Amino acid sequence: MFQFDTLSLVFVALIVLGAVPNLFYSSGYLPHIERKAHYQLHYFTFILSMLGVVVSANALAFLLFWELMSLTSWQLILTEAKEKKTIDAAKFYFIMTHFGFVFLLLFFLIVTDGDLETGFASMHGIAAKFTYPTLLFFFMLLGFLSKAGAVPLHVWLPYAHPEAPSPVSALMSGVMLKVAIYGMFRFLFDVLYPWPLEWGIVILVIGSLSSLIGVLYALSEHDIKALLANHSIENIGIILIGFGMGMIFDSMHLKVLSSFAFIAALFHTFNHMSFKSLLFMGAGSVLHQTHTKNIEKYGGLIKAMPVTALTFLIASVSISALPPSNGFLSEWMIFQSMLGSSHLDDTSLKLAIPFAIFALAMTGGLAIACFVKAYGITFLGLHRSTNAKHAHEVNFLMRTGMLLMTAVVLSLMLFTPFYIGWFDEVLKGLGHLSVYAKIFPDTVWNMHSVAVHGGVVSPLVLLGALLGVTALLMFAYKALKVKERIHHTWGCGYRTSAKTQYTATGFAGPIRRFFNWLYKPEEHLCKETLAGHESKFSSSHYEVHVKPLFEASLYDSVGKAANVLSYWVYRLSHFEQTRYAAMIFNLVLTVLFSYRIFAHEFSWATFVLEGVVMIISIKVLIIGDKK
Amino acid sequence: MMLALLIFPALMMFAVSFFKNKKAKFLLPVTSFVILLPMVKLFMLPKPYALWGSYLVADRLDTYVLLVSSIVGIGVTLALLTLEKHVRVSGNAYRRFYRFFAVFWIGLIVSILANHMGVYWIGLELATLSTVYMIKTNHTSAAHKEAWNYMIVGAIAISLVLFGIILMYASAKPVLGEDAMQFDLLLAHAKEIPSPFLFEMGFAIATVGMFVKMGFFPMNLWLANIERASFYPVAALFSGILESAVIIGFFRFSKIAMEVNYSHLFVFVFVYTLLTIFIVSFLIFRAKDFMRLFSLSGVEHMALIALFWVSGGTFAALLHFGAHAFLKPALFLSTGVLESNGKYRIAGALRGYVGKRGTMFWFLVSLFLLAIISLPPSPMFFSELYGFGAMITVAKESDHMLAMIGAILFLLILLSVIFYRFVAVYQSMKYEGKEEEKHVYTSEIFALLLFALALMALLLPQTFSYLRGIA
Amino acid sequence: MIDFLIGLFLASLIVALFTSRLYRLLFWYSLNSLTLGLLALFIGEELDDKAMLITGIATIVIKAAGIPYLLKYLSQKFHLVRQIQPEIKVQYAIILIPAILVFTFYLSEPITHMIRSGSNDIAVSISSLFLSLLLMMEHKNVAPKIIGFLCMENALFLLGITATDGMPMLVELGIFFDLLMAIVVINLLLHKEEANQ
Amino acid sequence: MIFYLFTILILLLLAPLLLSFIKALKMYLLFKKPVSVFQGYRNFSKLMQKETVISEESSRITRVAPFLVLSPLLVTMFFLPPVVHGAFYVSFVDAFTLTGLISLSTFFLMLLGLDSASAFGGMGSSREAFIAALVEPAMVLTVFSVSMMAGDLGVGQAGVNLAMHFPKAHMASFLFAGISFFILLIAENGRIPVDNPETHLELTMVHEAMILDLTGVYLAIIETAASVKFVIFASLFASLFMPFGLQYAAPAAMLLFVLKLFIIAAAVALIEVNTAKLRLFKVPNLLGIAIVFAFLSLITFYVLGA
Repeated sequence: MFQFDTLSLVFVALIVLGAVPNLFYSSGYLPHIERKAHYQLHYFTFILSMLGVVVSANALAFLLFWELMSLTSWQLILTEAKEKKTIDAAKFYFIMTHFGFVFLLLFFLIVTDGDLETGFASMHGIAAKFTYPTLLFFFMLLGFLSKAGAVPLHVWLPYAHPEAPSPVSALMSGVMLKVAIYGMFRFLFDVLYPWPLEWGIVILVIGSLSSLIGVLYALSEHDIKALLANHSIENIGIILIGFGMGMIFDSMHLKVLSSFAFIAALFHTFNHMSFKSLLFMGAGSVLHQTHTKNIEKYGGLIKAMPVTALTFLIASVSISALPPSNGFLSEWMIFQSMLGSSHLDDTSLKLAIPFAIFALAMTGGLAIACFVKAYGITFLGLHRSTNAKHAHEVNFLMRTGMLLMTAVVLSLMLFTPFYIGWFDEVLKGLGHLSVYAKIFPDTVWNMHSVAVHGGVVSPLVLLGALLGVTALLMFAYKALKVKERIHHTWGCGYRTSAKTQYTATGFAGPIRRFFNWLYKPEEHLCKETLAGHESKFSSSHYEVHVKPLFEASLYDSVGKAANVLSYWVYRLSHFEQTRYAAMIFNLVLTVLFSYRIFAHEFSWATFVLEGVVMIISIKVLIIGDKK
Repeated sequence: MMLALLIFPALMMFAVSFFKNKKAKFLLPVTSFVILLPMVKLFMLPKPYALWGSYLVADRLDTYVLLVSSIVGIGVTLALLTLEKHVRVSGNAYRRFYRFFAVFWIGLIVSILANHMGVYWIGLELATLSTVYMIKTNHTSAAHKEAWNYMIVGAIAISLVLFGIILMYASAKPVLGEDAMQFDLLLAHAKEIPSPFLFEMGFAIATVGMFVKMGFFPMNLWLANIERASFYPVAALFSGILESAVIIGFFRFSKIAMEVNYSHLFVFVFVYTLLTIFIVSFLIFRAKDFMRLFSLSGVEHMALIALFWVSGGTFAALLHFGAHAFLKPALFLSTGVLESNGKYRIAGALRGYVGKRGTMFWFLVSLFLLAIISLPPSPMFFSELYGFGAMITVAKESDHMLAMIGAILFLLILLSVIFYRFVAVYQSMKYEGKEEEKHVYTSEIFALLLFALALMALLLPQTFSYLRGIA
Repeated sequence: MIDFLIGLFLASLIVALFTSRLYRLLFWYSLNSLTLGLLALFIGEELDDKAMLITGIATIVIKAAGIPYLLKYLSQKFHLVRQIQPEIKVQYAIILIPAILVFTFYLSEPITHMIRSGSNDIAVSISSLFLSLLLMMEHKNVAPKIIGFLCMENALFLLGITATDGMPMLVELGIFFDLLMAIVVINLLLHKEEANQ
Repeated sequence: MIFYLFTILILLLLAPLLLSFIKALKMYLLFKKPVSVFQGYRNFSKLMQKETVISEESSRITRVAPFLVLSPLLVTMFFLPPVVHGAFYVSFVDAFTLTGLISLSTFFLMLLGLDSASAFGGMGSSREAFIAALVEPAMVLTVFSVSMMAGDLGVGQAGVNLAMHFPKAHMASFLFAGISFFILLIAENGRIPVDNPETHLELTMVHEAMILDLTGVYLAIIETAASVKFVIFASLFASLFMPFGLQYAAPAAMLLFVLKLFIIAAAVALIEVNTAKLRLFKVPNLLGIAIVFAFLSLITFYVLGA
């Protein structure tokens, strides 16, 4: 029923690390929830079910907990179902996760020969005997990626996560997505092991796309939680890039590099858990103070809520992969493994991988831009609304939650070797080479890439150096005893007010304009001009909305198709009201005919004859002639 | 002896239903509560247990079905106590209802316990005809029209079933002579049937009859219309009991057909059910009121049960059957309550139930709603897992594996269309619309509780082992 | 002789398809049942099977005489519509009926080798099943539908008698019982109809 | 070790000089009276004496950010390739780390811009973010391909390797990488045609806009940071793309290196004189060219065989 090997334990640790600070936070958040019993019941069931998924040892248990996880998270989204938006988001989320479940179910049924109590260990043999392993791979992929929110199954994320109460969105985005990653580790290694090269490439491509698309839509968001949700898509993409590299190396028999890449993926999984939870908590506190998710209504909150601001800053640095943060380290590892691609002896692949590198680098750059926006507009400058003006620091429990999560982030930064060693254990458990000795050959100070002539980074030294130099400079500044004067912002002499500062929309403006072909934004500009002047106007309002491309193209059309289909089915099925006898008549005719033809002896002539006869009799008896 | 014991409560009910005085009104429910006891007694007895020669033989399968049906019957009776609080019903009609309920019950017992095709058919016919009148207890022209409709269609279906039975009989007669109508003997000698084709023809016709009666393609909506037109307990009886009588017949026939030629049977049923579920899922996608929604989903589940059964997932089929037999009546009864305050409006239908009873009510109803789309820990979750498992095993053995897996995927997609619709309905019931004071009666709560308990009982390991034993 | 009766049975059914008057329809139905009964008697005394004889007599008494009379009585009592125009055009019907016959014979071709009394009986009974369905579907009013249903019953009996040399007694009696039950229910339904009006 | 520290010191001292040298050269070419080459130092000392005005709209960030802008760059100085043979150098730090450090300083610079609630700051940060986002991939790809040619991912080591045995086989890709890196040098340091450091016209403001509200010491720090950044890029270019002269004796090598820096500065100046400032939305085209060249160099490298 349950198993506790290293992989499971590592993910248990991940869930615990994610959940414990969240417990504090959510208990601090609880007073602001109306349906407390409902909330808490589902909240704890949710955490337990996630634990259940990662420790379950047979398909039945796995599916049970998996579905329980979806169910509870769905109910949690509905905790504060006030407006239509929330309800639709919840519905969308649930159908998407069920869609994934369908494929998972098929996958499991096939690899267990229909007997779901069989453990994961014995699945490998059955899967090996199956004729179409790629089919299995795609079933599994669809199943897990629809939960992890990778392109093109990512559309639900920016809707569902923001609508949940903040602790829950922290859990969902930080932890639940990782459970899907666990699933990929578990079943790709235990069940589908020898991977063809194509699989790795597929995952790599999906990863690159997700990372780019995620960050691009994050940039165009005004809803802070949706912004963070989009960043989850991006980070899942980064994890998948590492994962894909690992698979590619493995199928090219570069075992060392593959272990390295997988470790990088795992490391980034942990990092994303930590800083994304922290960011959602911060966003939650801000939301909780200002009662709006619209980033344009914030501003200057750093003065009111210093703790939130500090933790949010740390998380932002980390998620933007800036040295010496943990986010930087994991992305560094992923980069190094990609640079290791120069060892591949497959030129076309070699030429392809730089594009992935490009995608990752681009993502990094855009992520920085996006978090400058998120942090700057939210916490810096002047308050843009009265709510923001009257905001103050959140209560003790919530603060504790955030600080604990910050501690997790920092620990990931400071004790990298320890964590790496752990992940190394995991890979050993999964039958891969152990590369810890190669990553930290002599001391724990320097972190080596395992590629030949690979780069080296020494996180702690970097950290020390940065802190030292900064401290030195500040000390010097203090020593100078500079005269200081407080005065209004000059701003070329214009009067600075909340109105004159840059908005988030404006900040993302250049980038949005550059990617116009992708966004296809709909812009609303209304302007009260004075006496028909073009330039002089009393008031003007500009806002821009971006509808994700995939949703506009893929999902809407599916919905339309379903509608049309159901309409026709509906019309057809109403013949029975008047013509039931005729219908049964034709039905019996068809059945007998088919039995006669297929069950007794088959000949095309009779088959065609049947067709003709059936058509005639349906026309005559059911449809009848036009009135 | 045992048979008399089984029939007795029904006969008593029949007799009591002629008393004109007030007492009858309380006597009738009491008598109908009694029906459970002999069932339990029967359940305890060693199997197989011959009740009446080789005509009525109780084995594990049909005692299980009978037990389930009787529990449903009790639930329905509980709900009937407060029928007149919700709808206008004269005492006379009330008694008549019970009278025909008694007849119905007798027919049901006969058909379920039958070990003989002919006897099975007689029982079925009896049950069908009696339900025709139950529909009529509602004095509306719609009900009247539907009753006629049901009379005719039901008659056709039933006749088809008999026709098939006779053909099968004819096919087996050269081997077994007069006993060719006994299920167990047929099953034993299925391989020796001289003309499999004749048998299959008979099976096909009989199956079409039964499927039409269960509302499969092409007759998807007639049950819905009937249940809409009649009182909600009738709907509950239909979905909970009558269909179980039909499906058990299908179980028995298909068991024999498996022996005769498995691949033909499987292809036939698979195509038929797939077609049905395709139509039904998109009808559900558009369904606008509870009755239609639930009866359509009933059709869907019946199709699934048939599919599981023919693909060898006996356990899955029976579990699913039990779960459905408890869930669907429960939903129909609650529909009665929901519609009695605030008509067919879905939005906000579950809101405004305050107080202990109210809370319990909406909680139970949402449980049922989520259980019917097989979310854990509903029994349907497990039954569907096992059922699809069985289908996959069949698929892997068949020589068109890819096509089969594709078909199963398609089936799952259709099911998720239904899933989507139900989620939407549930959400709009619970979270949309406006809040207004509504009330619900204790007896209904008890009925729902009974069903909930029965569902939990299905999840017990003992039940699982018992059902596994039936296969 | 038997073949002649079977032919008559089929013929009466086919003629019934074209009638546009209720009483005529009833008459054809009773003729149909009569032939069925006679068929039962003949086969019965051929295989001297008591059960079969009883069936035959019962058929003649109940179906050929009783039910038509009862229906006629009911139709007079409740003023049912006597003018029943077939919905399906005659031209179509002319094509359909032979098509059905051909099809059923084609259908029963593979089983010629097995049962003693030959597959034609099965073919005929299946076709009569289809014909009675046709009868049901070509009329809108209730009464002809009921008769169609009764014809279907007859087709069953024909199958039972010819193809299988009689079903177990119990079953046949049960079927009769259900038939009567059906009539009772129909009666009740008609009653209600009056009550509503 | 001595040389190591000495080099860093030299570079630090050279930093303002280079910038003002560019300015002077430009003015000379435009037939204006050139400013003194030492203008940079003068500005610095002047700013150090002035009192600091701190905007009351701004927050703690303004007091911390300047230091955080400068310090990553100072740290970067320690990772540059050596200029003298046999001198100590940090061999292993790779391109991604360097880019990261530079981005870190940019990150805080942008926050600084947003902190003083002025419209200009926001505008500057927004534009800077835009440009930085496009620079990052080109940067990574370029340095990646160079270190491929050098056969080591560590920048320092790469510089040495290139100097020791120049990859003649890969002349083409080397050239492409050089071009793209030079474009990056211009873009990152906000020179024409990407940005114009002299004027305060709204159209041209990227870097200047962000620091519009800084005065005194803070401004001095930021200016220093800018010059240091330029020096870093210049010396990287010098030791990666002009890899010769390392084998000479210490003073000669050092002089040669400084000469290289001035040549680069002159090149920048010439470009500034001869091109007009690009519109903001034309800048991506330029960076696009850089990215394309980076790709080209990598691909040619692979195709010609590593």
